[in-house]
Amino acid sequence: MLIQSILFYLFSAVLIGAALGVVLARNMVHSVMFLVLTFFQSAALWLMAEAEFLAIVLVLVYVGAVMVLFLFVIMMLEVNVEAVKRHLNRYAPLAVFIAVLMAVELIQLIWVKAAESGMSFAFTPMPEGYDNTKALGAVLYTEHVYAFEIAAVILLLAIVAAITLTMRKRPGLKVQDISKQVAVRAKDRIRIVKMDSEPKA
Amino acid sequence: MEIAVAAPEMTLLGLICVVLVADLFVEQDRRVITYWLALASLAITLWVLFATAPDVRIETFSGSYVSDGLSQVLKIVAVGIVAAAFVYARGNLVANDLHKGEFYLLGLFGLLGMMIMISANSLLTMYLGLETLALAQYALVAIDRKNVNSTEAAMKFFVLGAIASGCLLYGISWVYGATGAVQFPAIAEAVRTNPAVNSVPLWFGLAFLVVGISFKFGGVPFHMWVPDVYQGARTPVTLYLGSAPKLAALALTLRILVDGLAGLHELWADMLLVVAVLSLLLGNFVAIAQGNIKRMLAYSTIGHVGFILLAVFAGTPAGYAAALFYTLTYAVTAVGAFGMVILLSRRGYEAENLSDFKGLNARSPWLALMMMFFMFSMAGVPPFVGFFAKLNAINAVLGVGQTALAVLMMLTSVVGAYYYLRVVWYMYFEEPLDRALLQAGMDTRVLMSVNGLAVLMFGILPSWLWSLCNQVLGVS
Amino acid sequence: MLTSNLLSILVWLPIAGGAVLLAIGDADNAGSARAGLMRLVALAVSMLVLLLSTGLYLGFDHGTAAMQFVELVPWISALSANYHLGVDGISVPLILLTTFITPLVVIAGWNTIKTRPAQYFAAFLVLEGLMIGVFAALDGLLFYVFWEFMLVPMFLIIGVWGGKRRIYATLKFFLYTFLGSVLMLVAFVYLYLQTGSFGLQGWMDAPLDLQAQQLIFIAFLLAFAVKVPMWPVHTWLPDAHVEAPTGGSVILAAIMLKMGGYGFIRLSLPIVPDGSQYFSAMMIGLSLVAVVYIGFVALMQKDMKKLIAYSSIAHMGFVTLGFFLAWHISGSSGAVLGMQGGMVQMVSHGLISGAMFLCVGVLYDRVHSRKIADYGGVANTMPVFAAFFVLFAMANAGLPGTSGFVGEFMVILASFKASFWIAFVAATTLVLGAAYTLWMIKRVVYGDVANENVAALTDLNRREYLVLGVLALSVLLVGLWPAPLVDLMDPTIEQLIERIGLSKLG
Amino acid sequence: MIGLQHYLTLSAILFIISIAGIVINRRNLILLLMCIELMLLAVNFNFIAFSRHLGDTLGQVFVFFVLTVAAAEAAIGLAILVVLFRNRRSINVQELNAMKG
Amino acid sequence: MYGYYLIIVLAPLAAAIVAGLFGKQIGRILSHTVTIAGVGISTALSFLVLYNMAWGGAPAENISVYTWAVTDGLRMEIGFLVDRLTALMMAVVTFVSLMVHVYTIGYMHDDPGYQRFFSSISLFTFAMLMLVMANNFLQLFFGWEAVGLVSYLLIGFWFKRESAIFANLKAFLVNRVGDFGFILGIAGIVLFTNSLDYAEVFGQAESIATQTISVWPGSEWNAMTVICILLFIGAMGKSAQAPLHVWLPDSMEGPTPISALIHAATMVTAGIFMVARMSPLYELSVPALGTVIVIGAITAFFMGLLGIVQNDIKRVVAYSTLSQLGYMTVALGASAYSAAIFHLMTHAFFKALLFLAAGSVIIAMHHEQDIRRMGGIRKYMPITYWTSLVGSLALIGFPGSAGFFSKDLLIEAVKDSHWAETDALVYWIAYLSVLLGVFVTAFYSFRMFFLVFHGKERMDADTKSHLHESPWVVTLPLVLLAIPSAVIGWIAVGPVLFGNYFGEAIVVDESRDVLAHLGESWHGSLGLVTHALVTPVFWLAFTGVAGAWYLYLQRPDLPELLRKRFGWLYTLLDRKYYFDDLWIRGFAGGGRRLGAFLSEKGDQAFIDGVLVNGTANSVSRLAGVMRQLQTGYLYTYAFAMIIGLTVFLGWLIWLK
Repeated sequence: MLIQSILFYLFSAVLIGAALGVVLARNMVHSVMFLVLTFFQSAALWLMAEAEFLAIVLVLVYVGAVMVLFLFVIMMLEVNVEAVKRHLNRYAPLAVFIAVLMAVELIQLIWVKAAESGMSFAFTPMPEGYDNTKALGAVLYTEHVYAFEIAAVILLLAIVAAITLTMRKRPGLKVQDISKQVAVRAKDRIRIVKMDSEPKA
Repeated sequence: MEIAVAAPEMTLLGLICVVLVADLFVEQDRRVITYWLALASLAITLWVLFATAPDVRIETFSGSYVSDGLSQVLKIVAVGIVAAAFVYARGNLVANDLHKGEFYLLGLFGLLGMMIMISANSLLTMYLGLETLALAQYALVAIDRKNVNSTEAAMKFFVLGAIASGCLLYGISWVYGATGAVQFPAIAEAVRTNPAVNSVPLWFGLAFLVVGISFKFGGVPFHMWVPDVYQGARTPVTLYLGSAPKLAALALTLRILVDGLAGLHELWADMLLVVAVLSLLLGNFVAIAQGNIKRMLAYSTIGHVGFILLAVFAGTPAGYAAALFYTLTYAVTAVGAFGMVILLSRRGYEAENLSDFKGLNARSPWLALMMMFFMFSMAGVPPFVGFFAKLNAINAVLGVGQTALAVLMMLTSVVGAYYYLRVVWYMYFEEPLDRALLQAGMDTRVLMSVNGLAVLMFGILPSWLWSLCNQVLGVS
Repeated sequence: MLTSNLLSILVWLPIAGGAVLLAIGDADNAGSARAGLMRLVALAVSMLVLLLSTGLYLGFDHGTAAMQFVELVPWISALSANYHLGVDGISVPLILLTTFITPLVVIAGWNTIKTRPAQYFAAFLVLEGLMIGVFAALDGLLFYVFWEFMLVPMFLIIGVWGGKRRIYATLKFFLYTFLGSVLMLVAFVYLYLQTGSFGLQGWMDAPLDLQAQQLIFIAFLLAFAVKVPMWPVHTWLPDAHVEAPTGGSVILAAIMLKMGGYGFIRLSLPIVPDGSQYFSAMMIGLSLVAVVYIGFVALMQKDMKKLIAYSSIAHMGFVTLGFFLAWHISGSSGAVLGMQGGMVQMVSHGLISGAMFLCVGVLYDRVHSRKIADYGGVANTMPVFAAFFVLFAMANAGLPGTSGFVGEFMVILASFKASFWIAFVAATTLVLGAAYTLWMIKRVVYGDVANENVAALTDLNRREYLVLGVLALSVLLVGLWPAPLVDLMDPTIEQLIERIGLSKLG
Repeated sequence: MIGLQHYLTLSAILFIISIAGIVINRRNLILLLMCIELMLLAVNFNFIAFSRHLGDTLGQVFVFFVLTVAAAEAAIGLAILVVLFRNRRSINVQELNAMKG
Repeated sequence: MYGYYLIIVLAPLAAAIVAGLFGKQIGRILSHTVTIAGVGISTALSFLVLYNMAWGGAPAENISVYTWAVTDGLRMEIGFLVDRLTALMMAVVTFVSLMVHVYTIGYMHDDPGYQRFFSSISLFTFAMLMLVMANNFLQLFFGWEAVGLVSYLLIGFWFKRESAIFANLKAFLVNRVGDFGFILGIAGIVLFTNSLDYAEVFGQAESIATQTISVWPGSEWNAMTVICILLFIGAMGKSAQAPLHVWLPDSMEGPTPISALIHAATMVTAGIFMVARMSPLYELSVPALGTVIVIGAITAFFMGLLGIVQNDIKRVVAYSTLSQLGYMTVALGASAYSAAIFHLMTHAFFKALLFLAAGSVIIAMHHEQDIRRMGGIRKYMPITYWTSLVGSLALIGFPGSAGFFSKDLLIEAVKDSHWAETDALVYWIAYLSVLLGVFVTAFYSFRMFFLVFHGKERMDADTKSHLHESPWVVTLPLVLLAIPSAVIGWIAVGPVLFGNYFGEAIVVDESRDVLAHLGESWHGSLGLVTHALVTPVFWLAFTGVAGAWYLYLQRPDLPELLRKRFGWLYTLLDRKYYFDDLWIRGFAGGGRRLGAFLSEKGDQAFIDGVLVNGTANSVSRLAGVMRQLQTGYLYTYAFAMIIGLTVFLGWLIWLK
């Protein structure tokens, strides 16, 4: 138990630090790296919460795909990756104040109000032989098949949308259109104009 | 499990795939085929909707899908409005070299998302439907890739939309945590049976949900995206954004707040009140200062949202029916008004400024008359349908004894009347800036006439629609 | 068939005629044959309506206060709102006034409207139907629909065919009146929630506590006071009148202002009698302010239409004065007299102000100026016109023998019954009314020919002669023999007085 | 004993950091997208915690779908970003104000 | 007789309509023929009615013609009350009107508005007949205003003249001030009797007198006093009593025939007639009678004084009219209604005569009206001269003339009328005023007479060469009017004043019946004439004539000296006691300034500027401020959402 606590706090500390790093890092690549770190810490914490499947998915999907995509875009856009001096706007102090206020509200909710409302906070112990992946799999295609199908639609939509937005034919690109070349006929290329041999007087 | 109940969605999805594939093989100069295919898909979906209309409320897919009168009405109108939007949009898209199959595809995807939302019976399906709609919208806004304003608008829309859905999700997580359920009936059951559930954690969840709902509707202070997106998007897209999604937003509101959290009425009513009053004031006031008609209509939308939210605020079946009536008729009116903005545009020229309406009466008296109908309807002048929408909303608000609120609603609508009148003024009292003929096809003209006359006819004889709204929301 | 649906025909026939004009006539050119046809259609429709409305008068039973020609068809069942029309003694004269004035306006606009004549005439026909609708509606919602929609054609009439500052004027007109009436809608809905229906009769019978009555009265007051208009919500009127085309001014002054008075007598008084009583002293005060204050303001106007507009406000002050005297008369009689006076004043003012605006229109068509200073000595070049103008001016000043006298006389008699000082202030109109009207006449009609514009004037053409002649005859007829008019209204007004005498509080 | 409250607190802190990141950042659009990812991560924490607390899988199913949607969202967001960059040659938040008022 | 009455009233109306609407078509001759025929018929029938009443002993008739309107138990009717008072008035009105009609043929011969003029005077006759024949207050008011209307139209007949259209507006407005009181008086009557009918009202007069009106809180006035004074304000306007007299001299801008008809003989006496008609009411209020007599006395004396400094021939006559109207009013105040009416009648004849004669002179002088440029016309215009002399003598009350009988007895009556012990002083002042007025009247009358007809011929040569007597259509009416001016007194004084001619028509309280008192010592007309030589009246008149003769014929240089010597007095008189300034600069100017203030500051600046446009401007300004919130920056937008969220959360956690 103690070890769990120690690990939790450790991972949490790194997690929060990394999250702050995402926000505060001046170099964008650093930010992405901090985000990757965040995801790793999260995965670890999820493992501790016995959500093994999701923890793995998080690492695979996010670190493996999404964050790579981010890096890819950053590189592709050739954005100036050098550190920028000040990147905070003038609302920053007020924003921090509001954020702190909200933090106070949430903390008060979690530690005071929720307790007052009689909520229990213990994790339900999992039954013996509980397999997180199996449990999920059991409901995903039965109870939640509708949602699953919608998720599929969303992915399809994302593909269509992404292609719509980004696929382009470069104007300078020189390509041959074979069928056009084949289909060409003589009268498309030359025009025979009848003329008088000399202008009429 | 009765899968057949979801036939409309499934049909539409199948047809989307057909259109998607067909579009690949359509050459650019034959793109009109995609247009007709899209319209045909809508027609078939509509037919399926009518054919499978259930008599009673049916839940299926393990309770994540619901079909009832409300869903039928909203879906039918949504399909019709999307169809109208396509018809209005085509000419403009062709003229601006934007006539891509993706426009229709994304539009259909969005419609699917709306239908999913409308029939959602759990927070999960609601969220997924909302994302379907939202993602389609983001892409639509950015569809004119070379347009600086469009892409800027899409970016703003995306970021804010993501924040909003983040908030919604955060709220959902709290609701889930507090009640242990995500399906609306189950949530309602939990609130009803276990008093301990009705406490601060659930309330917090509710607050986040209200933020999400308000964002979707465009209620102040979660409205900031509305003007920029309406203005930045191409007019056909604005037309799409400004009409049908409001129906989905209403479904979102009614399903979550009424089906799920009716027990917390007092709380969400107060929050909606704040949002609605701010919307009424800000929307109507700031609209006055606008010179861009799309932006003006955006702010006017915010004002109308105030009315809708106040009808919901009343918390009575009559109030919900009023909100439904308002939303339906507003969508019909808005689609006409934006359609008219499209009609004024030409190749290479986007009619965006109010002054583009100058002298419309001299150029096309009939279309000017139709636009006048839309404007007076939005201003709430009888006998146009917008008046009855406002009447019902006030009726609902007064029905719960909120006289001062009703007075405020009416006063802000007077302020609102000013900018609608300004359009009429430009159309009728000013000389045209150019006398070029309007490049509108017969299909758009006919549709515009039907649209305008519908706004008039539903105003003169609102009984049928009003009774229908009452019926589907169970007002005796 | 005809009699049972007469009111519907009167309401919808002109609207249908207007729609037809809108649909078939987009001829922009006033000189075209098509435009000529449009005019004929408009005239035919308005004359037909006039003809049919005589059936309303002939078929009306003068002896009873009951609603007649009643039509009742369910309209919006979910709101218990009905298409409920009917007339009694106070609506019939106003409907007749409407059907009488509209053909005159059509004739008056015959050649003077150059741009989009079809739309112009269509607007007036639609307006006519709506105004009749207001006077005939017995259902609150129906009343409101007619009431509010009326603004639309008038908004366009002023805005499209008006003068230089027409846009300012028409927006002011629309927003002012819109602001006034939206609160009335709130009151209507409140009454609906109290009684479960929109029927006016039900509202009259509904018990209401004093606070509710006061609030409803205020809501009604805003709507009607703006329309009348009463001081201090009158400032839209001069602007609207000045900028409106002649026909618009005529309809506005002759009929639309009557909506306010009609609203008071049809809604405020019977529905919230105790509220009306509570505010009656204030109403009398405001009416007297209208008479005196506006009288002085009218004196100094430099624009003829503005002057007549102000004089309208002052005259309408008598209407509201007559209506609200009832609670301040202790004796057995007088209340009916005051209310009769107010009603007669409405009808009479409809004729006179319409005629006055037409007169100014005649001048405006020739010189294109409404400024008093641009005229002088018109009588030299337009003797016939001058005779008409002086006649109407005298009627405006309340000369006995003209209709303008009847209402003022009755109201002054009744107000003396209430208090010497009310009568005293009201009677100042004898001096003020004559002063501002005749001073204008002096500067415009009399004197030597002031400039070459005046020298070039031609006298009335036959069309103008006809219009002014018909109005002159009616002004004299009502002035010399008001009995038919008074008898028509008497049972209704007596019943109304009886009704408002019964408190709803007990 | 590590329980629900700890996870919720952690989630709340993440949520707030992400929100603050969005509000205070004025330079970089990509950072905004990353903050959104962070925000969804916070939400997922909540779901997992509640799922554990309630002992059912619903919350985890939710997380599954959120992850899916988030990926799609990220794709579209980045696509828009790319399009925007092509138009303006900049991803500066502060320059994104062509429309206002 | 009902049919006769209708014809009497309607014949002039019909003629007026024909001449007015179709004057252009039917031409001049037919126009005047029609109108003269109309008025002629009226005249003949009026005399028939008078004959029937006075000699035939026909009873008074009270007939309703039609019901104007009935509501709230109040019958408003049009009807005729024809009794001896009415009959007398009808005869006078129609006769003078007929004379004026005939005269007009000559006077207006060259005027382009010929038909219009005939139409107007016929219309006037109709209106005046309606007034005198009324059997109720409504019709009285109708006639009252209708004559005012025609007066307005005719004063402004030459509407190109700025002075004429100024005068007619002034006349109408000043009259309206009077009507203001009049209509309130009528309203007062309706308040107490709920009737407008004379008979009913008189029947309830006693009960009115017992009630009070609260004029302002705490002061209860006798209802009858209030009503009578209000009615009398109307009479003051119409009959040009100070201070509402200012319109009458200006009304001389109208053509002379109407000055004779309207502003001398008939319309201006309507007020006198009205008070006489209302004698049953006035008799019940001593304070009202006191007011009447004071106003009358002021008018009689002070307006006469003004005649002395006038140089316009018509204005002199006009001031004399004012003064004479004052006499009549004084008689009314002394309850000598019969005397007032009798003087009204004789005055109608001789004043119409004087005006028409003046008109005759004006024609001859080519519309020159300044008496300083006349003189010695006697030899050119004998008929005019002699008829003028008759008129002037009648005016000053030369024994035996019509004016003598009426005026002498009037003065006697006033002298005897100090019945109300408390207010005796008032009556003595009144008596003194009318007595001194006799001197003044004689002086200015003959000043004018001498300046016009005698003395040096001061006109220019051109005018002189054209001087000749007027045509017969002008002189015939002069002669016909001169006859009654000379003789009517002999015949009528006995029956009218002492023979209870009016019978029921005029009611006088016995305690104040001065005429009955005078009647006790009445010994016939001849007796009165012979007695005249020993009364101060005669000697005062004689002194006046002699003074005029001395100053204007013997020593024409003296008036100028006197004017310089008494400059302040001359200025006072020349400025007409500054009454015109009070009305024009004070009330009219004040009204205009007030109107301008209310219009600019009240309506435009405050209501429109601050309230209406102010609201509109604040709305748009607010809109401008609120749109600043939409900065265009993403972080602002997000921030707004977050703030909204935080507020909700805070509300839930701390306030719920």
